[in-house]
Amino acid sequence: MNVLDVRDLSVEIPTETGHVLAVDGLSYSVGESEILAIVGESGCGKSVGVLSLLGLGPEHARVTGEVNYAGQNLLTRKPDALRRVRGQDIAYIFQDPMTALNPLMPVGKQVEEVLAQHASMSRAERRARVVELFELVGIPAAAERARAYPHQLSGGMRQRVMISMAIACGPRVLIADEPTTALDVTVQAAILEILKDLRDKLGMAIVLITHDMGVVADIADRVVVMYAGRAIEEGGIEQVFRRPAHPYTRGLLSAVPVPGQRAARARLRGIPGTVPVIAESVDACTFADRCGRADEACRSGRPPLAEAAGGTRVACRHPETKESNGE
Amino acid sequence: MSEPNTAVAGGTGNGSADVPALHLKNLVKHYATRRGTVRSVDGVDLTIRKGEILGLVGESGSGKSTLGKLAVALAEPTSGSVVIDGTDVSRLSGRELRRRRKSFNIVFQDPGSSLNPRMTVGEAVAEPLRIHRIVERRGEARKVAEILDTVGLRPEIADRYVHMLSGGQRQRVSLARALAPEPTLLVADEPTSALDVSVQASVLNLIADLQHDLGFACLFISHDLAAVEYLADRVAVMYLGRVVEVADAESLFTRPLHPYSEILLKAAPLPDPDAQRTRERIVLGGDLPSPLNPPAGCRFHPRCPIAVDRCRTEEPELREIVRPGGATSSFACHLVDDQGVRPPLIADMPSG
Amino acid sequence: MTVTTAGTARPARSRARSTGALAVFRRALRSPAGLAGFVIAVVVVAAGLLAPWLSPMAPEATDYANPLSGPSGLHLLGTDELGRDQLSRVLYGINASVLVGLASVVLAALVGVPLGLVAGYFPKVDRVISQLVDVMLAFPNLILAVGLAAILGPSAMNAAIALAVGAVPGFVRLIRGEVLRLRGLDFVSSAIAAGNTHTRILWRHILPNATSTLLVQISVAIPHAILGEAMLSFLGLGIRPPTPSLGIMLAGAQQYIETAWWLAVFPGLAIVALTLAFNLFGDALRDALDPKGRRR
Amino acid sequence: MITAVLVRVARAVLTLFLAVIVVFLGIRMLPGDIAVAMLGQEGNPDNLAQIRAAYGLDDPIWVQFGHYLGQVVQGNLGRSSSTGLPVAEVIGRALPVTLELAVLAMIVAIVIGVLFGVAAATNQGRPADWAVSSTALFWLSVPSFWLGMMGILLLSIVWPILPASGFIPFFESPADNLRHLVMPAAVLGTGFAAIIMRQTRSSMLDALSGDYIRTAKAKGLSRSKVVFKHALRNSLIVVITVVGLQLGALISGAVITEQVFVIPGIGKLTIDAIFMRDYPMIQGVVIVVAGAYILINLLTDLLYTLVDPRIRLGGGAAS
Repeated sequence: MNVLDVRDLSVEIPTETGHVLAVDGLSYSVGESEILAIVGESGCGKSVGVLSLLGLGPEHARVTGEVNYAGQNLLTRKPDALRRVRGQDIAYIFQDPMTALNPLMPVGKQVEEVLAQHASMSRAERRARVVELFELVGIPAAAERARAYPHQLSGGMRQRVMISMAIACGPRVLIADEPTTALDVTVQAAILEILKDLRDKLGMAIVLITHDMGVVADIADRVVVMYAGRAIEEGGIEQVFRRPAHPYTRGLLSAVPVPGQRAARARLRGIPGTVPVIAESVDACTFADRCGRADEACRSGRPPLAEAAGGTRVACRHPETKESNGE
Repeated sequence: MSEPNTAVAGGTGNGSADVPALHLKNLVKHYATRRGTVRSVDGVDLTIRKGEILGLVGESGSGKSTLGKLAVALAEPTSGSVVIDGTDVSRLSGRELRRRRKSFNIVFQDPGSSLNPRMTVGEAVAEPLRIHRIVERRGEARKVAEILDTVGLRPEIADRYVHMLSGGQRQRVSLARALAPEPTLLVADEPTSALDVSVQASVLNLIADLQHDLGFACLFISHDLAAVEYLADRVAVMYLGRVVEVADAESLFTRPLHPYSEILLKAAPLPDPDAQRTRERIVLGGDLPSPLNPPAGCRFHPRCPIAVDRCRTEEPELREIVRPGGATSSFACHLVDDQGVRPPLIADMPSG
Repeated sequence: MTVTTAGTARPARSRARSTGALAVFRRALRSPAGLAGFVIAVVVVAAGLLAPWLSPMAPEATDYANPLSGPSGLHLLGTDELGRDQLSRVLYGINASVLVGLASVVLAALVGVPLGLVAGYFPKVDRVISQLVDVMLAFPNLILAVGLAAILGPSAMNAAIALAVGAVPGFVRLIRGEVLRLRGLDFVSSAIAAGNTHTRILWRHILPNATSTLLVQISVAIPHAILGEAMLSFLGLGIRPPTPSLGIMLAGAQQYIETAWWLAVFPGLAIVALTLAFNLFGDALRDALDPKGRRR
Repeated sequence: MITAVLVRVARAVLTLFLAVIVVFLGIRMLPGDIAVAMLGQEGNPDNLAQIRAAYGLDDPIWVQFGHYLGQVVQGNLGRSSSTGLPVAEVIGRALPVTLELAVLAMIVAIVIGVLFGVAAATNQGRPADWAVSSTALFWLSVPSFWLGMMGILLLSIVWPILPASGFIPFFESPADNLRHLVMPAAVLGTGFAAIIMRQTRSSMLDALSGDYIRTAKAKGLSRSKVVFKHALRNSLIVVITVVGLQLGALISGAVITEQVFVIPGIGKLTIDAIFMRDYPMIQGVVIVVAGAYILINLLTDLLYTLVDPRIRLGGGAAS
């Protein structure tokens, strides 16, 4: 059963140099205990997309579409109602745990704040709960750490604090926006383990935003690949990694050197050109200018998401059909 | 400190093929801060042979970037020496150092800040040519166009300012500028980590091609193990200011000797779900200790799953062994024997 | 390990704005407030500079028939106790204010910028310069100017010098901070690695990148200096009578405030127009340099 | 932490010491003979010699300085050359007047400045922001002495509800004291309110765009909690620094405000001393003002350390 169902989400951001269509008709859904990864390069709209779900996107942004949660469209709800959803039903963790925590408030207090907002608990109960939460996410000496300020903790500990804050009220959906990008690999591994562990224990759905295919392979059940504001491929990770159908997905995968394949010394294949900035929804494939197989059809109509041979859904008129390893 | 015997002892000699491109001898860099002394680089011996790419990996706070700056005399070592082509450049100053800078250079991580925003691409590339009087003014424009061509940029770009370029283009300009005086040593400090994945590949390819064509030696600093594996001939692993392992890339990536090397390798997620989910996992407990106050004994012991008492008290020296197949490896670990055998790491430690 | 991502919604394009002084200037002119400020400043400054041609009478000419007369067709802004034409005196006063203001800012920049450059670049010299700046800052700006003007004696030139001395620490601090910031950027390291000399790094790599910040500081310092000049003259420590000065006119107006309001109102409005115009434009410059207004 | 405070205090003392030197030398660099300046051109040679002997003007300059410094340390600032009264005593009488004016003005400035700054920042881009910001910019461009004159014109002459000038000590008549200080304090205070407002607005905007604000919103906190508990507290750190720096400027502002409203404070004392060529008095006033300013800056710095845990606690993980 889908916990969160996003339909045709578009986000338009006004800027000095005209507006930018950051997200263009994005649809996806995530089920209970499922980890959905949204992957893409910088500027593809993946972060803006999830922030806009609960009105946390850029100010003055125009958000259209439907965000269905618990039988209601969140985009049409009033700010007050939305606030009750935030932190309680749908919680976020962000990329940089240094800046995402208030530097002037002890971390324990910052976690207590969520509890004070959404749960009726006494102060003592809240404090006890914070220690419990800290222990759950693997923060040693929890009671003592709760009194620390963010700058006194390491990056990994700070991100654990963020996670404990997010799960404090037992949300049904956790949105993790590049949660490990600012961290070292060894710490990243630990944080990803914690997320998987929490998913298993608490059964929440996780929407994970990342640019790292390795992270996707590690933790996700399904993946949506975004390019220039659109979903261009979607599917279970087995399918997407084994038989990516969109040339861009393929490009992303072959652009990363694969560890252990050194002997082959296969040349990396980057994708020529750069990600375009989209001002308005165009009736064409936005990847056409960087794509080797683009033709007139690609430039004259927006390709719909359709079933591909490999079991993924792809927005491409000329999808790849071979297994990716066979190249 | 024992020296790898592959290095020419003492680093004397001049211009002969045996002189390493870069030889760091017991290099130390301490920074005084308000909170105390940061022991950023704390006794490093490292050699890069001519025409080889040495990958330097380590996490933030390991001192790898400081090492890169020391290697091109952008920072002055607290002690120890930086020998480039037989000359200790760390003690040179003024005119002589500036003259020598022709033969070593550096490219940085952030393409947004590594080029002067008030200079055009052409000026940026021409500057080192002028300083080292490589071409006459008349031939300058042609030379610049030529250099831009080698990094895959069109000559028209010479009139543009940096803010008009994409990240990938900027990094190409940085490479063009750094390689313009044809140095024998290039330090590349995380040159791809600020770039988008699809652009990273082309920059990695470019570095590989340029190195192949121009034959400079390269210290390639990165936290991206896959990139290092792709490019490097040999790899050094740094932890808290010390080099803990140096080996040829093949050996290091297939059979790392130091526990930290192995943990680092296994922590990097593979972009392949089957492999990633079935592989043995080791999650490190604890955090990187502060370089203000590194642990006694082996610096890795508080996080090492197989540490013994000796590790807590006695700091391991870098030892060198010859591995089956003839390759040599250096490592700083008490638990590895002379055959390169060490107890296996315990898998699946509880997280946290 | 910073990887640029779409974490913030700023599109790549806006991050790539040029911060060159000329580009910043042009952007500032594109905002309505900036344009208005610029136009008013140009008009008022021009009116001041063209005072000898624009003013209906000589500023010292006395019309004994009409002392302390209100605004009229003959004297648009009225006359003072000696029957001198206020409009002419205001125009000349603007002239003096602008000249003293500009002179003091130019002087302050000429001294402050090199000191700031050196202090930011050479940590050892910095200790000395920063301590000196601290001592100068120990005297509140205007007290310093008042004291200096008292020591030097009242004159337009001395007022400019006194105001300049007070403005020097601002320039030193600002440029020093900017140099420190720029020094931390990789392109300066890259310039060193290329084999540049210190002089060339300061001159070719650091200074050009500090020009827009300098421009903003100058635009802030000018209205400051104009207000400062008016105050010194008001206290009798600036421009010496009978040279017309807005400050002196206001000081004289105090005596007649109950009977001749125009003497107090018009010179004041002239000062306000002048400073407001520069402030408007300065704000627009600052916004153009840093849209979020993060810098002070 | 304690060493940091001590270093800061030592620096302040050094600065004050250097400031005293500067003032001392500055006065002696005056063109002409001080003794002549004191007595005026009519002084006969005997009197001049007397004065020189009395002020030790014939001694080498370092001896004079050593002597003067010794006196200053004991709180003796010499005697006024125009009235013969001890400088310290005269300043002691004028100081409370200026302090009262400054404190009242500062209260006006902080209340108006912070309030409107927050209002403008939280309404960024809306008409309220525009109105507040434009008013502040306009107010910055108005010379305070002219504002004072306009105040007198409107509130004492056209519509006489407040006295135009003068000062009544607080303990003589609190009500009269306030009536006399309302206008000067408002004139002085609103000028600084404009500065504080602009600073509050920009640091609030900065704080509001911080990642931790997004976190606070994502937690589901109410808007007022986000603004006051998270953004305001962080932006106040910057505001405190500005207020501290502005206190010095406030002293300057008081000089001219006192002149306009004829208030017998430090400012009026300074100007009068300058015109009377009363060098011991000028010297004394400038040293007291500089000392006060250095003290204020020191206190601001220490306050800053107290408010910001990043400075207070230091240590922790390197990041």
